[in-house]
Amino acid sequence: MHAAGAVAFGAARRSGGPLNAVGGWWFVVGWDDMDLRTLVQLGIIGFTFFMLINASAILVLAERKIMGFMQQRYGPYLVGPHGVLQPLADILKLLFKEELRPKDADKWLFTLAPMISVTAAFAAFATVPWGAETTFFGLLETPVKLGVSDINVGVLVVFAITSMGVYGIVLAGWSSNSKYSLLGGLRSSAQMISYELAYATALASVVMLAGSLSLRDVVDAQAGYWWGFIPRWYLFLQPVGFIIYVIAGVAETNRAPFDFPEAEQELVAGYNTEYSSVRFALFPQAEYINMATMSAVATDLYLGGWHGPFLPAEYGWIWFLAKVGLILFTYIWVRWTVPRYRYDQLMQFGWKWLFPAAVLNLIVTAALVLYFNV
Amino acid sequence: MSDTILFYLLAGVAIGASALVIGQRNPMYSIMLLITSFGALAGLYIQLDAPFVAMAQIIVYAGAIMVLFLFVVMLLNAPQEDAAGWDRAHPMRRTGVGRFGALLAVLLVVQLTWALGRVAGLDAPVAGRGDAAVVGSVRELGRVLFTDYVFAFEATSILILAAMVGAVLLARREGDR
Amino acid sequence: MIPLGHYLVVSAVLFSIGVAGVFLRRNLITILLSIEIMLNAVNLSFVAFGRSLGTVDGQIITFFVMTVAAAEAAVGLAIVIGLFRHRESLSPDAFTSLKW
Amino acid sequence: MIALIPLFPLLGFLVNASFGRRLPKAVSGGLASLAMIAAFGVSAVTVWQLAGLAPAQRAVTQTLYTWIASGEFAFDLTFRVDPLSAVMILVITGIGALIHIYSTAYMHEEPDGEYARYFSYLNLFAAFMLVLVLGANFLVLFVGWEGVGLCSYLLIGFWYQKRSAADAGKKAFVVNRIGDYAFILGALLIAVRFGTLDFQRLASAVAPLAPESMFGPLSLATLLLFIGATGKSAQIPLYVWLPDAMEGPTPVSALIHAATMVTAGVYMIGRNAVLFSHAPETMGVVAVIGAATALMAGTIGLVQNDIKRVLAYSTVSQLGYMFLAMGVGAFGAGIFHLYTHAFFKALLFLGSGAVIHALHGEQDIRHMGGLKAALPITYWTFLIGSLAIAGVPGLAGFFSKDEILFETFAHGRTILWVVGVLTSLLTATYMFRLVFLTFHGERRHAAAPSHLAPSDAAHDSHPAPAHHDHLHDAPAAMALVLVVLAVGSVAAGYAGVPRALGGGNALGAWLEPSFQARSVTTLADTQVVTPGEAAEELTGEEGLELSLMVVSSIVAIVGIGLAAFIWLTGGKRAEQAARSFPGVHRLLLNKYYVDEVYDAALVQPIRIVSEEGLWRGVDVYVIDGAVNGTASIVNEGATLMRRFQTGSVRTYAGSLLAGVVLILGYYLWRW
Repeated sequence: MHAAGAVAFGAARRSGGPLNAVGGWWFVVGWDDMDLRTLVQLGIIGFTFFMLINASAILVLAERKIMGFMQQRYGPYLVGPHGVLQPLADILKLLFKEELRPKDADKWLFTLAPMISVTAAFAAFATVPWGAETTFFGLLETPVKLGVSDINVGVLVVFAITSMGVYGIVLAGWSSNSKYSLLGGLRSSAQMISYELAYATALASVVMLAGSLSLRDVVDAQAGYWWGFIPRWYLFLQPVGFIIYVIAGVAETNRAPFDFPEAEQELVAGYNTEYSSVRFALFPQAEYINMATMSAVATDLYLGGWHGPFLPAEYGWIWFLAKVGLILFTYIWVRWTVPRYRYDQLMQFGWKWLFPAAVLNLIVTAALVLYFNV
Repeated sequence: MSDTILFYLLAGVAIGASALVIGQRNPMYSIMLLITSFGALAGLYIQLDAPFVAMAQIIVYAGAIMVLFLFVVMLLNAPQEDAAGWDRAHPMRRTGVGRFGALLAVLLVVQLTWALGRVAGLDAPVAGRGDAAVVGSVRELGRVLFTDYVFAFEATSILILAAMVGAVLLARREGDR
Repeated sequence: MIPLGHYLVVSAVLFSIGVAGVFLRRNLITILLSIEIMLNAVNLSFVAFGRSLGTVDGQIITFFVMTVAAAEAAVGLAIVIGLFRHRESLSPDAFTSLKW
Repeated sequence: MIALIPLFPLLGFLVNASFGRRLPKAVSGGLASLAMIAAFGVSAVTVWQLAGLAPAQRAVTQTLYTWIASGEFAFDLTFRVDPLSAVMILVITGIGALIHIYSTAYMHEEPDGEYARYFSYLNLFAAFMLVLVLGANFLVLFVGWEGVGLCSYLLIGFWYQKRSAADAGKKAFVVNRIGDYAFILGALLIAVRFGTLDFQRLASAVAPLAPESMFGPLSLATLLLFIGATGKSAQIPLYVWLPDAMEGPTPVSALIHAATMVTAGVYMIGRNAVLFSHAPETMGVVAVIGAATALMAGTIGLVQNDIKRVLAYSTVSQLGYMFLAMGVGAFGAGIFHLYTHAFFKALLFLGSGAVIHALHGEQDIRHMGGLKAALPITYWTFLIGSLAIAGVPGLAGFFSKDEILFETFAHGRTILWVVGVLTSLLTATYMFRLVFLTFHGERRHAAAPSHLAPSDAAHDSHPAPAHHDHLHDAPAAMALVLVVLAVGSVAAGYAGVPRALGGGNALGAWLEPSFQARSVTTLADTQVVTPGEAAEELTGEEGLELSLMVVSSIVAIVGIGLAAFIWLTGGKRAEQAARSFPGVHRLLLNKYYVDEVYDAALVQPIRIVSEEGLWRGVDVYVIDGAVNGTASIVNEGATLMRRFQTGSVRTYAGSLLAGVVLILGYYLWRW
């Protein structure tokens, strides 16, 4: 009943938000291990949630800073030292805005849409492990896994929930009953469906190599080194797969150069044209969380997760964060470097190049696994 | 215990959502409700130690097929049920076949439940036989799928291909080539 | 534990709901949705039976049903689009030219 | 590993069949030949590994997958290499490869598309033949069996624009069908009787039984199988297709006659040696039929004028020899002859092909002669082939043929032995008639291009080249093949030098395990006469063997001398011989009127019955009447039902559902 547990955890995570695991453990010393485990588990969940919430804020800042840097300017500078508190200011501003809703908009779906996308974004992280098993320096008898949950079809769960994210955007586009939004919604649905294929195929080849659908197993399959110095990351076995994954990831998160649902120059702001205030805020938050999830999954699948030199397993999560940060930086970098495609080009690329390449990669991987069982 | 509660919860959601799907005039809502019902079904699958099927359910049905429906609804942009004047005049109005069909459906469910009630051995716990770890394992699934059912698998792939070609051909406007 | 019969009853109810939907709704898209409901009801009973037999065959048949459902949805929706283009209506009663 | 052997030609076929017409000749032809050579390499390796094993367990089996499984009655798609099939695959791939190479030159005037088509068929042919000999049970064998039939049809009718070629193809196909029908029946009978179609299991199931004293089910099954064999390898009564098979390109004839196809029947009997040796009745029939065919074909061959037809009839009679050997239980000898025959018959056909090639499609030996000087390579190789087939001591044919005769005599079938000797006399004679008329004497052929030649001589005139102005010997590829085969037909015999000449009869010993049931350790308790035991018994009688050899060598020499006496001295004596026995000559010239008899006895009645009775009677009145009646009834009914059809889908669905509910309710009520 692992998976059912995942559902329960999914519920529990939303409740156990504010509880902070790192600060949380010393006043519970003396409890028997079971309750302690539960508490620690809840703590981990809460911490993950907390980090995800922060991720969006941090990423907004990072994005604006890096953009500024790349465009020979400072970026936000006024709020706080070097504008560090800028995201806070943004959030406050958005909170105080009035909530507008077009008269002909579909009441329910208009409200539902942002919730769906942000919920999906959070839930997608449910099965992404971000650290090795640890006993918190001997606090627990039996080690606990760092990560919300670990179920035997974790990869699929991530994929499934990500594919749910589409609805947020599509519904937003449809319900706000405006041409730009509708076009944005249509585009995003088409785009996401197209790129999910390549995405899933890339995932499949890694799964094939690891021989398990559980992300934790995949990560642990990448422990150790070849010839003592090359880490056994699937990046080196699956370079093509990695590239495909990253590209498809960019498309999945609707970021430049694939940001068609919200192509400012073409459709004012795409599916979220009609949105304002908190409802509006949820969309970018969902987008940034999705980025984080994408990067985390990429790290787990291709970059060996928390495995890395110099650090004991206890501190593996540092490696994890570092790798995720690297990928995120690449995302931002790409966004401010590469111009947007044309829509037909996007479809051409997705169907005629990316997907065939992914399938080919899959076949080759299958052959390798079959004959050389690498 | 928690299993039982979860089961009734999920079953209730599934049935209720499905009922609303057909009680709904706006296809957009119907689709969303159907997705909900699929989610509940996925939960039931997980309870039946079939996590892979559950995920496939969400990915394929909710993630792909329903998006397709959504896409079509948005494309045609004809949300409400339309009843053109001439088709009001049509002999086959909903009052006729519709109610009759609904009645039949009720009859059907009564019959089915009655039959199920009379079959012995249905009150045995569903997870009685077989090892959950085996039944739920993707490995086992793949093994069976690609050994015993490989022919059906290939046939299905051909079916999909045919469907794809057919869909493209049908949806293409006369004008464009 | 939940008995097998419960799942079957759920499946039966779902199926009938789908059937009723085919007759009550007058919108081709909703009718297709009802068909999907029926298919899912069948899937549920397949998986339940498979579990109670302790084999994975039920799940595998479910995959095939899903595939068929996907194909059916694709073709069906394509037809719906074609019909809608043909005459601006989605009501099944609008298309009675099978008569000839 | 084993599966690779037929796979290579199959790949060649696929490639050539799919994009052959876009490939240049060099590529498509080269590809096909390469595929065959690769197959030969693989089979050589396989055989080598096989030889490494102890004689007892020399059988490598590879099961690809279970084909049919119903209850405990399961057939696998299984390949098995044992000594017998080892010899066969070597012959098929080896000779086949040579013929492919030869064809690259021979068919060179064909347009690219045709060229590729030709080679694809050739490859497919080889592939099916390999499946046939590698198959470990009747089903797999039957796949190859039918496939070979198909390919022979395709290749004989290769120049389908030509009526005669197309007809010949059809004839081959139909005649084979008759045989195949009997074959299926036999196989089914065996399956029903023994519950298995696997040769080894079958053998071990049969071996304990006592040989059937009178005509029993085993005899019936074997007899049916033998009828199938007569169809495939052209024995009385189903040999008629083979001579017409000459319509195909010459290399094809070589392939059909030497390496593949016709040897299938012999192989099949050898494969079921245990089965057959338990059915003495059938064995008798086989032997008699074989001998009769040998003699008859020999006599016909004596008077034919088409160079390829003569060779065709010689093939028929040589096959007769093989069946004779099989019939007397000398399976090893039969296979041995098959193997040697493959060499020199391929050689002869390819040689004749070279002649025809040189003469721009001339096939009538009355228009040849004096080619010795013009085509030295062809001449000498052809001569070697003829010597070999005539059974001149020291060449391949000698050993195998003598072993057969010796076994026949040793098994006390004296009459058959006489027939055999007579046939070998005939063989020598007509072969050398061919040689003399073709290569010696003065040139009788007009240097005119082929389209002036008689119609039946226009066969190979498709590649009709205008640019050949003077006679030229075979081009390099062909010449090479001829020489190789010539060497082969000299050396091949030494694989089975009989004990009498101090040889160990290596081939016989090698093949021995294939002819007995494996699981059964000793066959002592049964009276089965396997060649192994035969050899044991007969080691004392080497004197007899030697004397028989002397006899047959003398016979061969006499035959050659006779031929020289009649035809080397300008055809006078031949003509007066023909004049002195006009009836006989006409009879032979018309091949005993067999085709006519068949036509009158079978084809015409069938045609009449089907036209007058079935078509004009049954079809028109009964069937058409029924059909029209049904149609009209349906029509009436439809006009009635029409009003029920509203065209509204949901009405239909509703009625359907109503039906479901009603039926369900009915059963619930009954239950």
